[in-house]
Formats: sequence, C-alpha cells, structure tokens
Amino acid sequence: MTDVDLSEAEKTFILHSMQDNFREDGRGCEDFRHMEVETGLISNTNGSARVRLASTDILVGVKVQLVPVDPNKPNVGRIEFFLDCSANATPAFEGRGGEGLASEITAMLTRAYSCPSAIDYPSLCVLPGQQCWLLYIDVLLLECGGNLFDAVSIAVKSALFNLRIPNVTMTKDEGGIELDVSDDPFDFKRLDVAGAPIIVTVNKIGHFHVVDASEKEEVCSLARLMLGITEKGTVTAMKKEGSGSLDTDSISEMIESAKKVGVELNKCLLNILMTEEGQEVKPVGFLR
Amino acid sequence: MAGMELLSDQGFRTDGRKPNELRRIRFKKGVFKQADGSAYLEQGNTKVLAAVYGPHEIRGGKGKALHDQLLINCQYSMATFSTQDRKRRPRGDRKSLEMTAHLKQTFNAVILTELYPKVQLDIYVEVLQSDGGNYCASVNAATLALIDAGIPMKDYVIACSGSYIRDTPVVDINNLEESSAGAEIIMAILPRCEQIVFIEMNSRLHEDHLSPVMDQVMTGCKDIFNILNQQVRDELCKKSAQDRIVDSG
Amino acid sequence: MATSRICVPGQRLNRADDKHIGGKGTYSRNGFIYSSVLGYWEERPTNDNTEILISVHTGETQTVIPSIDDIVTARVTNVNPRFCKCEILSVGTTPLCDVYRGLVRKEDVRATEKDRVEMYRCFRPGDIIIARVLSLGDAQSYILGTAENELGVAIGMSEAGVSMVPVSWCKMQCPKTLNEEFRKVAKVRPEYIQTVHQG
Amino acid sequence: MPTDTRRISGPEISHSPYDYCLTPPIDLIGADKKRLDGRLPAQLRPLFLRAGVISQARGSGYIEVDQTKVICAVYGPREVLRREDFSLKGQLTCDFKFTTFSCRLRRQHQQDNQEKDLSVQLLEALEPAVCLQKYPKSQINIYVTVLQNDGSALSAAIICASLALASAGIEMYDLVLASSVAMRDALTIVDPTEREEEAVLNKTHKAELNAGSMTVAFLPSINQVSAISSDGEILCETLTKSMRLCVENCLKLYPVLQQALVKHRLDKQADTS
Repeated sequence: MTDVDLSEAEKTFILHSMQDNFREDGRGCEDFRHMEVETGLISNTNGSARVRLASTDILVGVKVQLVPVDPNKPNVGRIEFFLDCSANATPAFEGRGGEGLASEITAMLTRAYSCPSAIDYPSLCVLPGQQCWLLYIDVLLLECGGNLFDAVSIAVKSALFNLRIPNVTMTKDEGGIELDVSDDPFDFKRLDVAGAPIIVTVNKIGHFHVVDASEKEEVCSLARLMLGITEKGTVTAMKKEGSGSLDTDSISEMIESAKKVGVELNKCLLNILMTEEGQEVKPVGFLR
Repeated sequence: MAGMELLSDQGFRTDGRKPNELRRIRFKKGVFKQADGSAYLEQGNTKVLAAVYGPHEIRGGKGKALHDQLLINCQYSMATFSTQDRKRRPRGDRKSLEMTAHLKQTFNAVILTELYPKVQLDIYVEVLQSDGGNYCASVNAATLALIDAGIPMKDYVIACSGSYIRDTPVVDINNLEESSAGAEIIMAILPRCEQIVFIEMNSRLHEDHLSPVMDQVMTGCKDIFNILNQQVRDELCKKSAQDRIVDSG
Repeated sequence: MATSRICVPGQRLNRADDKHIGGKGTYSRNGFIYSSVLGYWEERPTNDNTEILISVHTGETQTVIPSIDDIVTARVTNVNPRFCKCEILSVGTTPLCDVYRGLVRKEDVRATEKDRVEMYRCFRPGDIIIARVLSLGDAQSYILGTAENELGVAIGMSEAGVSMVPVSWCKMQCPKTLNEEFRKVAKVRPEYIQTVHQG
Repeated sequence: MPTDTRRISGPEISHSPYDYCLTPPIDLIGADKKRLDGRLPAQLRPLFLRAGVISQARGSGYIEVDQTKVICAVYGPREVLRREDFSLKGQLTCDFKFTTFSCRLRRQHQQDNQEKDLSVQLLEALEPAVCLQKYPKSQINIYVTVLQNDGSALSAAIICASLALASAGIEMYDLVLASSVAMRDALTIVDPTEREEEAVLNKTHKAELNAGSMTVAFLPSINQVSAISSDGEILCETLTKSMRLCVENCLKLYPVLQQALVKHRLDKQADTS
C-alpha cells in the first residue's frame, strides 16, 4: 500500500476516538464513505465502470474474446482478472512497484468469483466443447485512499453489469461450424450479475470492527478480514490479512457484520446501476 | 482500407471533420488529491490522465541525481483495455519505453530544470482510451498537470499530429487515419515562440508536401494552445475571484 | 526428569508476579510468563535472592543478532579516511551464522583526540577487531565504536603476513621483520582470551 | 516471425490427457456413512512430524498427513542485503512451492498465482506467532515445498513451518497449528483429501448454497486465530461453525507438534553428548 506514516500519538488518537464510537471522519463502524459509481466510460471496452470511494479511484474495463474452452470445463466461459497499479496513484508503483499489491487483489478477486454461482458462467459458453467467451477484467488503480479491495470489487461488479457481449450467429459450413460475431453495437446480450460478490473488508481496530477503513485507519488496524459477500448473504471467499491475530468470537462477529454490510451494499449498488441505466445519462467521467 | 475514403470528395474526413479541424478537446485540471499536480484530457476519443509528483528527493540511488539541474522521470503506460485489441501489458513494451523517452526529452526542453538541482520530478501518464494521437494527448495532459503542480516552465508545450491525405494536409489524425498508410507527422512546439521541441515523422512523404503539413500541424498546435490557455486562465480568474471573496469575507 | 524440563514456544511457565521474573527465551503476557523458544526450562534465584529468574536455554548456539551495547568481533574489510567497513563475525562469545556488515567511523575510533585520528594508522584490512555496537545504523550496516581501552585491533597482520605482537596502545610489531606498524590496539581482557581459546 | 518450414510445429498449447477425462461428481460419503478413503466425516488423517531433516538449514521440518507430504526449511535470521527491502523491524518471508510432480497435473517450475497466494497465506499465518521485534534489520526465510499433495496442503505447510521455526530456535509467541474442512450442504468433512477438495468446488447444481473449503491457523496457547481463509460459496452460519470445528481439530494436533519438538530436542542432545 501507499506510505502513510502515523506517529504513535496519532494512532492512539484514532484508537481512543474509536472507543467513544467516533471515527476520524465522524462515521459509525458500519458506515461507508461517499461513493460514486459510473458505467460505460470507455468506448473501446465491452463494459467499463469507474468507482470513486472518497479518494480511492478505480477504473475497470472488460473486454471479451472468443477462445477455445477449457477441456476440463467444456460448458462454461472463463474470466481473467488483471490489475495495474498506475503510478498516478503513488510514485512507489512506478515500474513493477505495484505488482505485489496487484497480485494480492487479483488473487482475492479470482477466489471470490471462482464459485459457480458468482456469474452465469454457462451463458458465456458459445459452442459447448469448443468456443467460449473469455472476459478480460482489467482493473486500473488510479488513486488509493484506503479500502482498495472493496472499491475494486464494486467497480468490477458494476463493469460486469455494464458488459455488453456481442451476439454470435453460427452457420454450419463444410469445414465445421463458423462463428460470426455481430458488429452491430445494439446487437448484444447482458450478463446476469445478481450473484456476483462484493468484497467487504472488516478491520479490527482496538476492540471494534470497522468497515471501509480510510488509509489512516488501515495503518492502525493489525488484522482485517476480507469476505466476498453475495446478495443472498453467502460468503464466496474469505481471507485474513495483517500481522495480528484474532480470536474466534470476534471473527464470527466480523463475519456477521460483513454479511450485514455486504447484503446492503449489493442491494444499493444494483439499485443505483438500474437507475443509472434507466436515465440514459452520458457519462461525465473525469471531467466533473 | 479499401472502399473507405479517408477524405471524401466533399472534403470531409471519416469522422466528419474538415481537414484542418481538431477533435473536441475537453480537460480538467486537479483530478487527484494525492498528486502534486494532475490533469485529465480528452481529445476526441483519446483519453489521457497525467499526474506530476515533485520536485522531491531522488528516489532509489543518489547516483541518478544531476548536480546542476532537475531530474525528470517519466512513465508512459496504457491501460490494458485502452486499445481496440486488449494489450497484454500496460507498460514495459518497446513502444511505451520509446514514448517514455520522447516525453522525457520534450519536457526537459521546457521545464526550467536549472531551478531545482539534485532533485527529481515524476511525470506519469496513463492512457485510458486510445484513438490516435496518444503522444499529443499525453504531452498536452502532462503540460496541464505541470501547470496544476506549479512547476516553472518556459511556455506551454503543445503537441499535435498531422498527415497528408489526397493532396490535402490534415490535422489531429485519429486511429483510423493513423493506421491506414500515409505519413504521420507529430510535433511538439512552444506555441508562443513557435519553437519546435519535438518532431517525428514516419512513413514516406514527398519533400514538397512536408512544409504544408508542418504548417497545418503548427496551426493545429496553436489552436490547441488557445483552447487550453483560455480555459486555464478562466479557471484561474474564477479561483482568484473566489479567494478574494474568502479573503475579504 | 529431563523431558519435563523441555518446553516449546508458547508454553506457560509461571505466573509473572513479584517473585518470578522472565529471563532469556521467555516473554510475559497477561500476567504469565511464557516460553518463546524450544529449550530447557531453568529457574534460578537472582543474585540478591529475592526473585526467581525463569529462563529457557536452547542448549546450543543461540540465534543471536547484534544489538546495541553488544561487544562484537569483526574483520576489517575496507579502510578509507572517513570510516572503515567490517564484517561482524560474532556477538560476545557466540559466532553468528551469517555475517553482518558493520562500520567504524573515524570519530568513534578512540575517546581522545578524535579529530586527529587517521584511519590508516588504526586499522588495516584483514585485522580482527573487537568493538561495541553503538547503534543499529542504517539499511547498510551497524555502527561500531572502539573508543575504549579494551576495544580495537585484537589480531593484526603485518605486511609480511604474520600475526603481530602489540608493543604499545598504538603500535604493533611484526615478529618476522621487526617492523612496527600503527594500530588502535585493544587491551584484550584476559577472560575474553580464554573464551576465544575454548571456542 | 521466421518459421522453420522443415519442422512440423506442434500445437501451440497442449493439454494433459487428464484434462479430458471428466471426473464424474463424487459423493463425499457413501451409504455406510464413510468417506472415499474409509474415514468418518469428522476423522482426521494420521500425522507424522519430524524436525531437523535438512542439516544445512537452521531449522527444518517434515510432515506427512497420509499422502500429503511437505518439507520446510528455515534460514536466518540473516542480514537484509537489498537496500529497498530494509526495515527496522524483522521480516519474515515465505516461499510456497509445489514440486512439479506433486499434483495430479504437472506443475511449472516457476511459482504460479496459486502458489503466490498460498505463500501470502502462509506468511499471514506465521507472522503473528514470531517475535519479529527481536530481530531488527534481519530477515527470516521460510521455504516450503510440497512433495506430494493430497489435500489440505496449506494446513500441513503451516504446521510444518511452525515446527521448522521452533526447531531453528527462532523466538516465537506460540506455535501455529492449522486445520482444514470441506463442506457441502449440511455435510462437513474434516481434513479433506484432494479429490474431496475438488469435489466441493465443482458443485453440480446451482441450488446448493453451501459448497466450499476452509483453512484455519490457530495459536493454541494465546487462543487466537492467525489466519483464516475460505473458498467456495458458504453460508455465514456454516462458516462460523466450521471455524470452531477447525479450532477444535487444531487443538487435537497440538500434543503431536509438542512431542515432535521435544523429541527433536532430545535427539539433538543425544547427538552432542
């Protein structure tokens, strides 16, 4: 992560105010910061979204490509995550500086999306046993202001919601079956993202379990639990991070709190995406 | 591109522009809080983000420091989804390394480097969507980011591209025009003193045609300059007016 | 019984009250003393017989790393007018499993006339020196000092390649050529010599 | 690109023949309430532990959980050589590698994404247990190699690494134990084998909510969980229940690890005297 140096006094300040149930910005433990979601900004992609959570800025582009199926799973499509930490976020990411963080986030995303109900994998299969869609989900990290995992997962889900997969027509040829990808921009199908998880990170700061930690709060927290939560409240992946350890009771409390927040977040996000879609507004992107 | 006329008989280009017409330019300075200066710029469908960090202490090895001037460090990278076909790597390939070197040269010529000896300035450019003229958009965005960061410069650096299609010089070419034969000329200039800091041409062009194209590109650069300068000034006026209200209030 | 005295990391050893204090190889948490290494449990009264010191001995060479105020033995590798670089070979009497880089700065060589120190008249590459760790230093090396009578060059090689004999606090003589060379000579403590011989 | 026309170029990508034999969905427990290898759902596999198997390393450990075999070496504390990696606090590095022949499908020599992820998880599990502040400016390197993988490789690796760290004489707050479970619907099986792990992740019908696996690393004397991770879609309640089950199983393994260490200590003493 980016360098945030906090003195012991500053850490103590955050910890003490947490005891009085005040976070540095006045939020409660289960409150998120202000978030902006926008979809369809990059016309070169099949689906794109930008999420700005306080100063965390994430841009996701999804491109689809026809590839041969994985022989082990002949009836489903595939997805692949790639995350690039742009040096715009911090000079520490220059060159290969952000690769460690990038691989951590992609690993978590891959795990969260690896369960079969995350997205409608069978619908991504074009010709069973032969061709399927491969979704390249490319994430660009433009600015870090804490809670990257959650913001990235929200952006990914929004981009998948925005995804427009061109329709494919199949014609039987003497050589086999010929696939013809439609180049009409209005001839497409959408992807069902109802089951897609959102990662919720619960930080343990002092004795409190805090979601959507700012960068400063992240420095104060010794251990955090990340969970991929679906709209139904199921957990698709879990991981503990940080140098500290947790007792079993607080883990179960953290899971509960993540579930509560995650379900709510999923609902809100889908609502917002639906309304945005209905309004047919032109994306403003970075010009705002 | 058979069957596709880059310049129609009526004198219009594929995207409906006239030969000497620029694409729409929109930009915003200061899009990021953490960077010392940042800017977002759209030139038609080419979208670029630039961030400037510094001047700060030399990072990694004092050996790189220049004893009498500022060290300018650039990184050009393209989002993997920015191009029509997905890119495998955002940076590190030959083309982006070349672009990084070009940017470095360009800004070395315009920043008053002797004011900051032994320190470093980072210019990071990220192409979000590419539709021709990546270098030009990058230079223009970085110039705005430098202005946002308050780095002393001799002048704006403005870059623009041009080509020669059907006996007509055209300006600010898009991806389609870039990729379908024809020569491409890229120039970065200091618009007020009309100095060229960077020029590149690829493919073949008859000597006689060179100067009309260069003139056209030069005009393009100046047009871009006027657009950028106007908005930068307006914003500054607005801001200082606000500050005055705050001060007096 | 030997087995019962072996303890593993995290094993609770005793209550940490005013009678018992934790020593080497232990840590205390929530009012208890726990073992932090695999080794033998030992309880010994402290010198004034008021408390019992509980420690865990690994029984073999401890895993040591240099820490502030340790006396270390080091080999000089590089000398220049401002400082000399060396490799720390052992801490106290325990040899290190891996060498650590150390640095003796010019002003830390001796306690008096610091500004008149000439590094080449104090250390030469290949010398074995005894020094004290002054600070953990930077990313590169530990900062060592020899500003005590007992610290400085313990074994110096002459130009003829022979181990020299100290003749004064600032000179050593080569037994072969009888040449005298300048060194910051350590007055090695007798007990230290003994342990070196044993090792 | 110039191509050699005289040579018949093979296909660009090749697949193992095992890729094409689709594994039919298996039942985790048969009619006799027993698992494929004859265990009961809550039955752990026999465990073999030994410390001090690699003489060059400062500390080492070997673990066998039936067919899962893992070896681990610990080096250090040693000086951090690269300036960029410097930190005043001690550092722990973990390197998790499956040998090329350890799994059903051949693994590459280079660390792949899964192995990188497992390295990070291993580090997460061990870091809270090591007294890193006692090793300023130094680095402790842990290398874990899975010789054969038959499920629960991560938990075996954690136990093995904790054994190796303790045998290296590294100061630790506590030993680390680990245990895995796999779930499908209402059924929970402990210490899953590779086939069982795979079976729960390839769930057959969408309606199932519970299908996944989970690994917990536990510090027994501090009574804290140092790492927890899960895969697959699981209900929150099941997650909490499985976590407690894992902790219980960890405690069952605690005496085994203690004994292995005591034995190692005694063996060493016998060697020196």
